[in-house]
Amino acid sequence: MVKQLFIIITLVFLVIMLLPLMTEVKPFEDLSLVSQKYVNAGPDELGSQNLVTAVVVTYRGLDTLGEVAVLFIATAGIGFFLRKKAVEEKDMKSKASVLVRTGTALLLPLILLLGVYIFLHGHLTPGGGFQGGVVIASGILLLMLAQSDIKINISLLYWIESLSGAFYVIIGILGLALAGGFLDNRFLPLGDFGRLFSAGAIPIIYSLIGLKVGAELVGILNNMQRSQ
Amino acid sequence: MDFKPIQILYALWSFSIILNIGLVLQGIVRKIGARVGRRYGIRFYQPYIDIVKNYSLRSSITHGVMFYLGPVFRLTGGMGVYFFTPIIYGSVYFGNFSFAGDIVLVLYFIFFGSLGMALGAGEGGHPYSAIGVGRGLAQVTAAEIPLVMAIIGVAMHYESLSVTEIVAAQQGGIMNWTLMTNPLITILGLIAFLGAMMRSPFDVVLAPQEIPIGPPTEYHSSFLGVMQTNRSVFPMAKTVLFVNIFFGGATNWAAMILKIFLLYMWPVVVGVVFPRFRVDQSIRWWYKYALPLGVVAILVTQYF
Amino acid sequence: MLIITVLGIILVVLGLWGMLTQKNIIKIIIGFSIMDTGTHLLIVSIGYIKDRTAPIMDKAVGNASQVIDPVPSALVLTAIVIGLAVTALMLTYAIKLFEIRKSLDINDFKELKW
Amino acid sequence: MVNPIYIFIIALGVGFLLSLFEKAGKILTMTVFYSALAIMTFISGQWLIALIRGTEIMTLTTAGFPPPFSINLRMGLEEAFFTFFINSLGILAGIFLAPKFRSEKVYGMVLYLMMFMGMNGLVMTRDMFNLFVFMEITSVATVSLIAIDRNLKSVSAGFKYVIASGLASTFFLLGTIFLYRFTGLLNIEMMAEALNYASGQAVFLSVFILLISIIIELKPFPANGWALDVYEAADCGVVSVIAAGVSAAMLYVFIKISALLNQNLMITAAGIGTVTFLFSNLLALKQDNARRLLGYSSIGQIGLIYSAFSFFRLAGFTPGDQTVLLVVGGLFVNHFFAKAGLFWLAGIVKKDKSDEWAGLRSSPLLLFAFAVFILALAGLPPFPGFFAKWQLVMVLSAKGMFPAIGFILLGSFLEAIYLFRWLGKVLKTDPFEPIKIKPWEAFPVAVYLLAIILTGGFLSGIINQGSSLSVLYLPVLFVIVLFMLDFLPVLVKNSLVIVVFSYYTFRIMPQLSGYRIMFGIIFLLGGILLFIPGYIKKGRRLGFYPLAVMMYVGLAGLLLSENTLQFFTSWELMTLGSYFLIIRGKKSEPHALSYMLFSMGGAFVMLLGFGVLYHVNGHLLELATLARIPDMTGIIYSLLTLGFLTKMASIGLHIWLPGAHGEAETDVSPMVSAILLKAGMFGMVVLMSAIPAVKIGFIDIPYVLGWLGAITIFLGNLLAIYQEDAKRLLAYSSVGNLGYVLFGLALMSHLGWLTSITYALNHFLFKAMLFLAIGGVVYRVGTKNMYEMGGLIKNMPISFISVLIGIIALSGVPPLSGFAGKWLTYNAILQKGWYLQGAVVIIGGLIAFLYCFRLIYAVFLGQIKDRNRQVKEAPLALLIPQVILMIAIMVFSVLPGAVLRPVGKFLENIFPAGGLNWQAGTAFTEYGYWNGYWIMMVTGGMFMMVLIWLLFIDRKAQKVKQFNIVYAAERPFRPETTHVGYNFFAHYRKALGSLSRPYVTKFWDTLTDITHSSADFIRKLYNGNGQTYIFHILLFVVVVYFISFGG
Repeated sequence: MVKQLFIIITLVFLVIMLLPLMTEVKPFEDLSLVSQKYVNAGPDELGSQNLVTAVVVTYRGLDTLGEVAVLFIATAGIGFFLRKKAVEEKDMKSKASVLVRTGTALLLPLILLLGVYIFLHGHLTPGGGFQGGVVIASGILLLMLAQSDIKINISLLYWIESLSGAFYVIIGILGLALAGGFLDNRFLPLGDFGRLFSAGAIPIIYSLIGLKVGAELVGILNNMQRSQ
Repeated sequence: MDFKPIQILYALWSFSIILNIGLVLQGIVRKIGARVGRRYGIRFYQPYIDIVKNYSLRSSITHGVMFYLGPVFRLTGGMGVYFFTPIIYGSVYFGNFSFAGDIVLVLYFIFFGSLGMALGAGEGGHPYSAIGVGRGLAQVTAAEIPLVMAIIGVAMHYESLSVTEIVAAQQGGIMNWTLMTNPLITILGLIAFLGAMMRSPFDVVLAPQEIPIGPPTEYHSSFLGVMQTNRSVFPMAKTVLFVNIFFGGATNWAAMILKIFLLYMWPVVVGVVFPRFRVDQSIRWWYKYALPLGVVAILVTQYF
Repeated sequence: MLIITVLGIILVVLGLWGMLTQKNIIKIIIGFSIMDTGTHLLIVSIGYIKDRTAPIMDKAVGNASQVIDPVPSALVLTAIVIGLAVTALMLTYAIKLFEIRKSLDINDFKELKW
Repeated sequence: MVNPIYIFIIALGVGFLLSLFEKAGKILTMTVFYSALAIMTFISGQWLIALIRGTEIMTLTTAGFPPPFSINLRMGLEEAFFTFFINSLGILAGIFLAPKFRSEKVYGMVLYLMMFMGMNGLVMTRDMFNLFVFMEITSVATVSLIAIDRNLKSVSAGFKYVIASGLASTFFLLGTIFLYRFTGLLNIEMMAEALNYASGQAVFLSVFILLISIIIELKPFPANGWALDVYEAADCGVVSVIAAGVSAAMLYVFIKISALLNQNLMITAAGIGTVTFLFSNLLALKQDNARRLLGYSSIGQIGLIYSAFSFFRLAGFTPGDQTVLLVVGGLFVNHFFAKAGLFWLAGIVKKDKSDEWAGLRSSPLLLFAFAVFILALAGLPPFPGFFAKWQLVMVLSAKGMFPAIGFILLGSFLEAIYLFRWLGKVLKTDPFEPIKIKPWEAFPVAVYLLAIILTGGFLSGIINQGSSLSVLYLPVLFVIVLFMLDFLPVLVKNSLVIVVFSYYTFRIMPQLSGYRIMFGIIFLLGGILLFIPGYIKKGRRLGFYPLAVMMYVGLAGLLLSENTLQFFTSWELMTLGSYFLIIRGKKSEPHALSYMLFSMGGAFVMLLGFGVLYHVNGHLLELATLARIPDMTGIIYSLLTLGFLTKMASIGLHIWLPGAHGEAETDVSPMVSAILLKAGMFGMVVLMSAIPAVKIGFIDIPYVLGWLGAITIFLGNLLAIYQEDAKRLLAYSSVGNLGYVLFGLALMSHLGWLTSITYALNHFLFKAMLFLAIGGVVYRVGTKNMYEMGGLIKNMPISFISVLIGIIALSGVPPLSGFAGKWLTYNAILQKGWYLQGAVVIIGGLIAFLYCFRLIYAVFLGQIKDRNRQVKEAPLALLIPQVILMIAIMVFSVLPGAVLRPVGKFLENIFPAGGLNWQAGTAFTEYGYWNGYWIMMVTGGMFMMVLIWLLFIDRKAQKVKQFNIVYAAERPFRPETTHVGYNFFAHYRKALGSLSRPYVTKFWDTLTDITHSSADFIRKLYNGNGQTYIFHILLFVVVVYFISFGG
C-alpha cells in the first residue's frame, strides 16, 4: 500500500507539474506561420487537395519515410524475434462459425477494395496510405479469423513489402535528381487540381505506402498468430 | 685551524692522561660501590692489573676479521668522542682534533662505537649477544633523547655548536656556567648523563645477570683489553664533554680532573641507590619523563 | 478545445497509473497504449482552431481562414503509426516472456539487478 | 562529394531489399550488407575530411523547400564527426557480430542497418519531430536487436528497455508538440530563436519535458536501471553499439536541443550529468559483473560529457567553439573507443565476473588493448581523455567553477578505483584459462586500439599550448618502439635501453639549470645505473622495458617542463609507468592498486591546484607564474603540496609505500624508492622556490609541513624497526627519509634546502644500494623475512659491505656522507629556531639506528641457516651498480664540498643569506663547523691503527667455524635456534607499541568501507523490476522539475 501511495503522490505531482499546459495553453487563434504557407501555397505548389497528405508525403516526407521504416523495423523485429515454432495443429483445429466464414467471404473483397480506394485517393479525401494499408490488413485479419488454418504466402508478402519500400526510396531519389530535393513529388506533372491523377508522385507514394503497410501488418499478424 | 702533524703527538699525550684518569676512577668507583654494599671490594689499581693482563693474552681462535671490528669500532668510537672534543680551554696542546667538527660530530660519534660494537658482536654468532645488542641499542636510542635535547638547548643558549665557543662563553666564574645560567637544561643534561654512562638504573647491556654473555665478555684476551681501554676512555670522554658544556670547562688539568671526578660521582651515587630497570621500562621512562622535561627545557630556553 | 487537452492529460496520467500499478505485462502494455492515445489527443487538440474545418481544399472550402492547422494532423498520423509499431513490439516481448517463463507477472522477471 | 542523404538512401534501400537478397544466398546478402555499411562510413568520412579542410557546411533540404517548411538535415563538422564515428562503429561491430548475422535470419542485418540509419538521422536532422521519428527508428531497432540471443535475461532486459524508451519518447513528443504550439515551428534553430521571445511557465515546462526525455535517453542516475540491465544481458556486439553508438547519437541530440535551453535548464542538465557521473562511478565500486560495471562506467562517462558541455555553455561558450569541440569531442572519443573496445573484449572473454578476465593474458594484443582502454577511461596520458579532462578543468577553472571541478574529479577518482582494481586483477590473477581468439573479434578491437592512441596523440597537439608537449614525443615514440620490440630477449632490450637512455641523458643534461641539474643526476644518471641490474632477468620480461622507460620519460619530462601542462602530463606518465613496474611483483596487486589510487587522488588534487593557478594568473600555464600569484596563494599552495606529498609518502599518505616498494621486483624496488620518490620532492622544490611564504589565515603552511616532516621521520623510522620483511623495512625507512627531505624544504632557508638536497642525493645513493643488496639477498635466499636469513656475510661479502656502508650513511654516523645531512640539519634547525621539531627530527634519526642494525645483523650476521649454506654471492649485474654507488658515497663523504658548494651557489639565488662559508675543506655556519675530510682521516687513522694492531697480535689465531661457540656452558644444538631475528625489538614495541598501531591504515580503511557500503546501499535501488524502473523515471522527472523550478 505504501507503494501505491507513493505512486499516487508522484502522479499528483506530475499533474501539478503539467498544470500550466492546461491553464496557460490556449488553442491556436489562427494558423501558425508554417501552416499558413502550407494552406496558402500548398495546393498550388504540390497540387494536392488534401493538405494533410501534402504535409505528410512531401513537406514532411522524410518523417513519413521514417515512419514506414519504423513499421518495417517492427515487422522485421517481430519476425526476427518470434522464431518459427512448430505450429501446434490441434489449436488450429477450431474453426470459426459459419456466420463468420460467410460474412468474410462476402466482405473481404469489399474491404480490400475500400483499402485500395483510400490510399489511391489520399491526396483528395481524408485517408491515405496508412489508413488504406490498415484497412487491407484488417480484411486479411478477418480472413485469418475465419479460416485459422489458412497459409499466408509469406514470400509474396516479402516481395510486396521489399519492392514497395524500394520503389518508395527510388521515387525519393528521382525527386532529388529531377526536382527540388529528396522526396520532392514534383518530378511528375502536377495534373489538374482535384483529380485522381494529380499532385505529382503523391498518389504513387501513397499507393506504395498502402501496399507496404498492408503487407507489414499482415506479416505481423501472421507472426504473432503462429507463435501462439 | 690548520692541521699540523705535531697535533697527533699532542692528542696521544692527552689520550694517555685521560686513560689514566679513567682507570683510576674506575677502580675508585668500584671500591665505593663495594663499600656501600658492605663488601671489601677490589684494590683501586685493579683496573691497571686487568688491562695489562688482558693485553698480554693472545687469542688462539678467531671468528674472522668481522669479529675484530667490534672492539675496533668500540675503541675508535670512544677515542673519537674524546679526540673531537677540546679538553683544556685555551690550550694548544689539548685541543685535540676539535677543528674537524663541532658538538654534532661528537654526539654522532657516540653512536659510532655502539653500532660498530653491535656489528662485531653480531658476527660472534652468539644468540645472547644479539639480544644484548638489541637491548643496548634500544636503550641508547631512548636515552639519547634528553642528550639531544640538552645539546639543542645549549646550542640555543649560546647560539653556537662549537664546544670551544660554548666553553669560552662560560669563562669568568661559576655564575657564568650553564649550570647557573640555564639550570633546566643542565638538569636535562644530568639526566642524559645518567643514560650516557650506562650505569644503574640504565645499565642494561653490562648486566651480567641478564646477559650471561653480553658483548664485553664475549671478547677475551686482547680484545677484552681493547674494550677495557674503551671503558675507561669513553666515559671520561663523555664526562669531559659534559663538563665542557655545563660546568664551564677547564683551563688546566687540575680543574678538569676535579670536575670530572665530581661529575662522575653523580651517576655512581644514583646507580648505587636505584635498582635497575627492565629495557621496556627504561625506554618508557625516557619517553615519559625525559622527553617532556626536554620539551619544557627547550621551550623555557626559547621564550625566557 | 481545452476539454480535449484536459482529457489527453487525464489519459496520459491514467495510462501511467496503469503502467505503474498493474502487475500483468499485457495490462502494462495497455497502460502504455492509453498513455500514447492521450498524447495523440493532445497533439490533435493543439492543431484545432474553433469553428474551422478539415484542411482539404475542395470546393466547399474557399480560403485559408476556414481550415485548421494541418501540421498536427500530419504529425499525429506519424505518431500513431509509430505507437502502433512500438506496441506491437512490446506485445511480441510479452509473448516471448510468456514463452520462456510461462508467466506474465512483471515481478517474475527480476534476474538482473544492482 | 556524395550527398549525405545517400547515407539514408543506401541504408533504407538495402534494408528494404535485403530480405530479397537472402533468396540469392547468405554470402551475397552479407556482402551487400557490409558494403552498405562501408559506403555509409565512406560518405561521412569523406565529409569529415572535407569539412576539416574547410569545405562549407552542407544544409540538405528535402522535398525542395527551405526550412521551416520542410525537414532539413545538416552536414557540418560536428555531424560529420559523429556520423563518421558511428558508421565506423557500424562496420566494426558488424564484423564482430558476423557469426551472429550468419546464423540468424536476415532480419538481424536489416535491423542493424536500420539502427545505424536511425543514428545517422538523429545526428543530421534539424527538425524536432523528425528527431522523434529517428529516435523511434533507433530505439525500435535497438530493442529488437537486444533480444538477439532470445534468452530470459536479454528478453526481460529488452522489455524494460522498450517500456522505458517508450516513456521517454512520449515525453519527447509532448514537449515537441507544445513547443510547436508556442512557436509554430518545428525547425530547431528557428524554434530556439522564437523561444527567445516567448515567456511563461508553460513554455519552459515544454522545454523541460523535451530536455528531460533526452536526458532519460542518456540514462541519468537514478532513472537508469533499465539501461544497466541491457548492458549486462544483451550480446556484447549489440551492447557496444548501444553504449558507444546510440549514446553518441543521443549526446548529439542533446547538444542540438541545448540551443533551446535557458540558464536554469542548462544548470539542471549540468547538475544531472555531474550527479550521474559521480553516482554511477560510486555504484560501480561494488560491481563484480564485468559488463554491468562497464554499463555503470558508460553511463557515468556520458553524464560527464553532457555535463561538461552544459558547463561550457553556462560559462558562455558557443557550441561550435573550438575548446568545446576539443573537450567534449575528446571525452566523447575517449569513451567511444574505449567502451566499444571493452564491450568487444567482454564478448571475447565470455566471463561474467570481472575477476575472471585474466584469460586476456594469453593474448598480448588483447591484454595491451584492455590496459589501454582502462587507462584511457581513467584519464591518463597519452590518451584523449586525459587531454580533454585537462582542458576541461582549465576552462572551468578560468571561469571559477570550482565545485563542478571538484565533483568531476571526485567522480573520476571513484572511476579510477574500480578500473585499476580490475586491471590489477587481470594482470595478476592466477591461474587463468586461455581464451580463444577469433580474427573477426580481435580485428575491431585492434582498430579502436590504434584509433585511441592516434587520437590521443592528435589531441595532445591541439590543446592549449599542446605544442609544448612535443618534447615528450620522441621519448614516447621510443616507448612505442619498445613495445614493438618486446619480443626481443632481455639482454638486447636492456642494452638498447641503456644506450638510448644514456644518449638521451647526454642530450638533456646541458639543457637543465639550477636545482634541475641535481634532479637530473638522480633521475637520469641514477636511472641508467639502475637499469644495469636488469641483466639478471632471463627470457623476455614482457612489458617491462616500455613501461620502465615510460616512467623515466615522465621524470625527464618533469625536469624539462616549463608549464603546468607539461608538468602534469609528465607526472601522469611517470605514475603510469611506475604503476606497471610496481605491479610486476608477485604479490603486488593490492599494493599497486593502493599506490595508483593515492597517486591518482594526489594528481587530481594537483590538477585542481593548477586549475586555481590558471584562474588567478590570467589564464597562463607557465610554471614561472607560480612566483607571481595575485590571489588564493594559500589554496594553490596547499593543493599542490597535497598532490606532491602523496608521492613523497608523508605520514598519513604513506600507506601505499611499504607494500608497493616492498613487494616490487628486485631491480624495481631501487627505481621506485631511490628515484621515483624524488619526483614529489621535485614538485615541492618547484613550488616552494616560487612561493617563499604562504599563510592561510593564521596558519603558516611551511610551518605545518615542518611538523609533518618531523612526525613522518619519527613514525616512519619507528614503524621500520618492527618490520620482519627486509624490503618493507627499507620501504618504511624511505618514508622516514623523505620526511627529512620535507622537513628540510619546509625550513625555507638556505641551510634547510641544502640539508634537503644533500639528503635527497644521499638517500638516492644509499637506498639504491641497500635495495640492490637486499634485493640480491632475497634473490638468492628466496625469502624476504629477515628471521629466515642470517649469517650470510661469508656467502655474500660484497653485498654485506654495501649494506654496511649503506646503513652507516643512512644513520648519519660519521665519517660517511650521511653525517653531512645530520650536521646540516642541526645547523638549519638552530638557524630557523624550530627547536621542538628539530628534537623530533633528531630523535627520529636515533631510532633509525635500530633498524639499521637489525637489517645488517639479521641478514648477514649471526648463525647461518642450514638451507642457506649453499647461497652464492648476488649476480654481477646487481653488484656492479652497488660498487659504483659505494664509490660515489665514499667520494661524497671525503669531499662533501664538491657537492655542497655548487648546490649552495644556486641556492643563493633563492636564499641569498645564511649559506655555508667554506674555508678550504671546512664548512662554517654561524653556529658550528665541520670538515668531512679530516673526520675521515682521524677516524680512519684510529680505526686502522687499532685494527692493524689487533690483526698483528692475533695473526697466529686459528680460524674456526662460525658455529664453533659456547655460551652459558652449553654448545648450541642447531644454528637455527641460535639466531635471534624474530620480533627483534620486542621491548620497543612493549614501550612504544601504541604509536605503531595502524591508525592511518584504519582511517583509510574506514573511508573505503563507508564508500563501499554506501555504494552497496544505493544500488539496492535497482531492484530489477521493470515497473519500479518506470516509477524511477517518473519520480526523476517530477523531482528534477520541482528542484530546478522550485515548484
